[in-house]
Amino acid sequence: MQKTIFTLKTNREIAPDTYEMVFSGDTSSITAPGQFANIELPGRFLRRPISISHWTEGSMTLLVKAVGVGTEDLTHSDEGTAFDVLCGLGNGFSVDLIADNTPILAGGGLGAAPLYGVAKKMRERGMTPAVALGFRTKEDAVYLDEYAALGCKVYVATEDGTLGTRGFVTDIIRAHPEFDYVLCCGPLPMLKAIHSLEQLKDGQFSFEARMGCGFGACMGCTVPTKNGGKRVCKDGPILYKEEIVW
Amino acid sequence: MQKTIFTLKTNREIAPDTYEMVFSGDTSSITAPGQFANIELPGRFLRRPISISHWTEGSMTLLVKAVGVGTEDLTHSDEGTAFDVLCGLGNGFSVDLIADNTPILAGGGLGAAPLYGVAKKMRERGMTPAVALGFRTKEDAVYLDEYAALGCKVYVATEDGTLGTRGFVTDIIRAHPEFDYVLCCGPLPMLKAIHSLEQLKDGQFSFEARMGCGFGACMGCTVPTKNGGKRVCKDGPILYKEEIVW
Amino acid sequence: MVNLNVSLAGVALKNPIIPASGTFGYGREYAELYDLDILGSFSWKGTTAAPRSGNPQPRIAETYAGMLNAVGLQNPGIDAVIAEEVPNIAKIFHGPVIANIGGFSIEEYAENCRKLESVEQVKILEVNISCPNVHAGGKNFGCDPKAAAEVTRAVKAATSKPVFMKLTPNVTDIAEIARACEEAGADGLCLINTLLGMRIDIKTRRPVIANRTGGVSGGAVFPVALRMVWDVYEAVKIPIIGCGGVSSAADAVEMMLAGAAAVEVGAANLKDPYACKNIIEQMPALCEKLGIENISDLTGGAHHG
Amino acid sequence: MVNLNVSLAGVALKNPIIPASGTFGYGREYAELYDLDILGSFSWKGTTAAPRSGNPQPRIAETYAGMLNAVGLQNPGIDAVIAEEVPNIAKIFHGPVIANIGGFSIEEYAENCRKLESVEQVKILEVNISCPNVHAGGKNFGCDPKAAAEVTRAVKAATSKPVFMKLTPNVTDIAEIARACEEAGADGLCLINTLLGMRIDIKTRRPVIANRTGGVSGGAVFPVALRMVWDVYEAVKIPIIGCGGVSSAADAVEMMLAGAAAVEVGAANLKDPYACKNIIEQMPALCEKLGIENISDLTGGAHHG
Repeated sequence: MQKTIFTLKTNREIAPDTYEMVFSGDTSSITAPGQFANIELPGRFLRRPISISHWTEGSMTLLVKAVGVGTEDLTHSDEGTAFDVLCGLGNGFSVDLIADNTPILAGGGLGAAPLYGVAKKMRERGMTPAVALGFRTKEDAVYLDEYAALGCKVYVATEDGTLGTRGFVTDIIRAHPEFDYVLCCGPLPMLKAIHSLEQLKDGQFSFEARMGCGFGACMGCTVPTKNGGKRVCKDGPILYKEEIVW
Repeated sequence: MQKTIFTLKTNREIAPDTYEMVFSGDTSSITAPGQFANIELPGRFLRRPISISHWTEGSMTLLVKAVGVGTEDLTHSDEGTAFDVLCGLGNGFSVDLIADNTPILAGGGLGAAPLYGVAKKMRERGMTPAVALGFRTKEDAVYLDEYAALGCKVYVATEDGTLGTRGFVTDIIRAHPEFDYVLCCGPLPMLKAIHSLEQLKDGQFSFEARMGCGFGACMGCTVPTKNGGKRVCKDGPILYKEEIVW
Repeated sequence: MVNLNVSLAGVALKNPIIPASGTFGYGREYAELYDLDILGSFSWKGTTAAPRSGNPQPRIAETYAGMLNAVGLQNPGIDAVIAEEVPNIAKIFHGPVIANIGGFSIEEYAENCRKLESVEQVKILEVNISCPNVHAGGKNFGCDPKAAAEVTRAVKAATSKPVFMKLTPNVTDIAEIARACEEAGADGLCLINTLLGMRIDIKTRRPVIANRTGGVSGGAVFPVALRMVWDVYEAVKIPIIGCGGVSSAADAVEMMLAGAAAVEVGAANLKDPYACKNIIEQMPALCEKLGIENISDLTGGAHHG
Repeated sequence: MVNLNVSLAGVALKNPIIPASGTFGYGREYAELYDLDILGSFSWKGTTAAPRSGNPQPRIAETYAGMLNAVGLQNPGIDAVIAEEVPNIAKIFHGPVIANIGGFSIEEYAENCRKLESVEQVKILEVNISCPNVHAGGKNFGCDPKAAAEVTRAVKAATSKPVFMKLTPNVTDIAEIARACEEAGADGLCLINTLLGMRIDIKTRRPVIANRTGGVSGGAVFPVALRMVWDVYEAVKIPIIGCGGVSSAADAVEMMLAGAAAVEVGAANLKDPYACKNIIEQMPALCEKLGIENISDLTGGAHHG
């Protein structure tokens, strides 16, 4: 973890109320995809934890949806605005652990963001990521072109069938029994549904929680697991299939 | 009173920790010199009441000394910053009332600011204002050139004698028995000392107080007078010699 | 089309937004800024039997997300208010007025309310029991269930108007005080009054406020007020006016969901004189977004379900 | 050269800044960020006899200038703390440690303290009495002077270490509780614990926090904490650790002027993990500006003169 200043370079609305925000700053604290940044906002007491989509040495890209007062402030910020950020928080996804498996990256809504960082890491290792992305409807879809440009095999599902197959990412995974490992991020019901798929030997699940600090001090985000209480911010946000309790 | 947005045009340090801040905005609510603006600052609950020095149709000039967290924020603001301002507050000085007298404008420290607005009004009416300005020391002196350029007769006193006569504005006034009326603004001890001068038939005294609202609603700034409690923000900030109780 | 009407002990309000006592004077200053008839009601400045000049200066200090005040119940006295303010209120506001009443003895409370009996515009009496009882060593009426009940009974005997007791939050168990007032006949409750607080000037090393302590108000107290409104809603059947740190339409909705039938807006008026106007104007859109047809349905909504 | 040394019931601290219990765990997370030996002390996470998994999610909500938390005393239990955390603390912090102790019965408080008797680094026991008494219908020990005194006596009988009772602010008269603890033999007091509050989600119409209520901390509570420290300083002779919303060196000085011998910094650590480090680094310059040679001279400075 590092406390540092990030400056908003570009802010682009890529779907309704959904913004791709690119920040410049020191990203040396980021060690794995799926980690998050905890961003201080003027006039708000709590920082806002946002999953990191991808990063370079000097820049960090976040996908942010305006769902509350904090994320509204953030997404409506002007380019050039400086933010106090706790960066490189959480354990992140492990690409090493998928080596001997046939993995699929499964994202729901903005769950597509951190998985893009995973896909990039996999490509660097010569793997061809298979990606299942689920959205409510076509206009909510994000990063399809980015995944394609990366050379991923992309499957899309929408609840209303306006894009790809009608249904959920679980339908896609079920349709491809060869996938025996998952790295996923999305709403709790989706994670739960994926967790129940018998074809999956193991997998990495990214969780969300209301956080007090974001670095493991306050126990505000602790969730029960088979290995005892775990802090989503510090022991997570990635939990492993066998330890998760619902 | 009017609630409006003012934008900081220029911000110039004219003495240690003392800034001349020029704002652009709608000044139509300002009806008299000695009125004040109540400025909202990001992250501070209470607005900061600042005496208006002078104004034109589209711009307002304030002299602000950084004495607390709020005034520090304000004086360190960048040009171009927009502020939510309650403008044209308070009764202000009355130039009409000095007609039949031989008045002197007496300012201590930043008390020089609102009196400059008075001097401008007097010049517009063809009068030649006599101005007594007191400062702790030479480097604290402000607006001497501005008063001179306006064609005022300026007397200066400093406590340490580094500029003008050594002493206080009261010494200047005593040295000129012809002055029988005062318009003054400055620290409480100075106002009190001036109030006790027997040569003064009458006068207008500008008061300060910690304010809750600035527009007469909360009674936070009420002070006792011979005519009952008066709200410095609404019935003042100008009180008249005969009504003042110390 | 959202219906903003609410009712307080039989008194109909066109909307639940009420400027809180002590932040709105007797309406004069705000009437210069906007048409007060948009308000559900307004609660006038705490009024006592005798005129009071209030506390020495300074009376105000800033806090994080709030302010301290120790005005000391400055007011012209009930007779002057009836003679000079009431006729003016008739000109600037035509809805139901809430008369906030202070007192330093049970007799004073009763007498002040008796004098308002014939004042038509006053539809609700809001009895501030966060005052020291001069006959009980200055012990605060609002901190003792027995004293709170005594004031309630005395006031109810002196008036035919609905009586709302305004409770102090500076107690161990506000629900106990609330129950005591209800059992003594109160028609409703208003909470919370300010939290007791202070600030010290680190340069002079003296309390900032001449009275040393003052009342904390503003957003800082909102979660405490919300919790107390919830607890009191669970404890009594009479209507509650929720008060404490409400600064937005969303805050007002949250306060109603906790159990408030109407909402008083206090310190927010001092920071922005148009606060109540803005909240009232933003309320219909917020209600539509939340799927609310009748705002009165919100009251206590977080308790059921 | 400013002397920052203070003393708490005979325990020497190199400076008065102490991370508050519940915001600093057992030091591990912060030890990764800075050298903990700059701290005057630190108060470890509230520890109970049995391990506790704490409350369900969510446990956190935001408020104006503060936050709500309902962690529910999650901790590994006193035996695990002594076995696993104490040896690690020995590696990361070499000053006096304050052990914050929770309990649900008088016996549990005493037993927890007894187990710490032989733990060298623990120089002060901070007894959190804002816990429900399972033998008294869950009534909070800290809300009743008799119960507070009973806990104090039991703990004092079980340990030779200085005992500081941590008081809840959710009472009518905190000075009364403080006096009861002093008379029962407390060596010092720590106040305030969090203010009881809540938030409601206006979309789901349910309390944001699963536990419904939580404790409010952060700048919002600072003026309330300051007032209570003042009142308690007037009521007792034993030293006070001031706690509640302190976010800057100036806040810490203000808290000491109100009567605090040392100052705990809580929620500020969660917003900025370097908060205590920054306050400690800024303190000498602030003291020089204020003409303070020995910071301990500040304690109660606003009461005299």
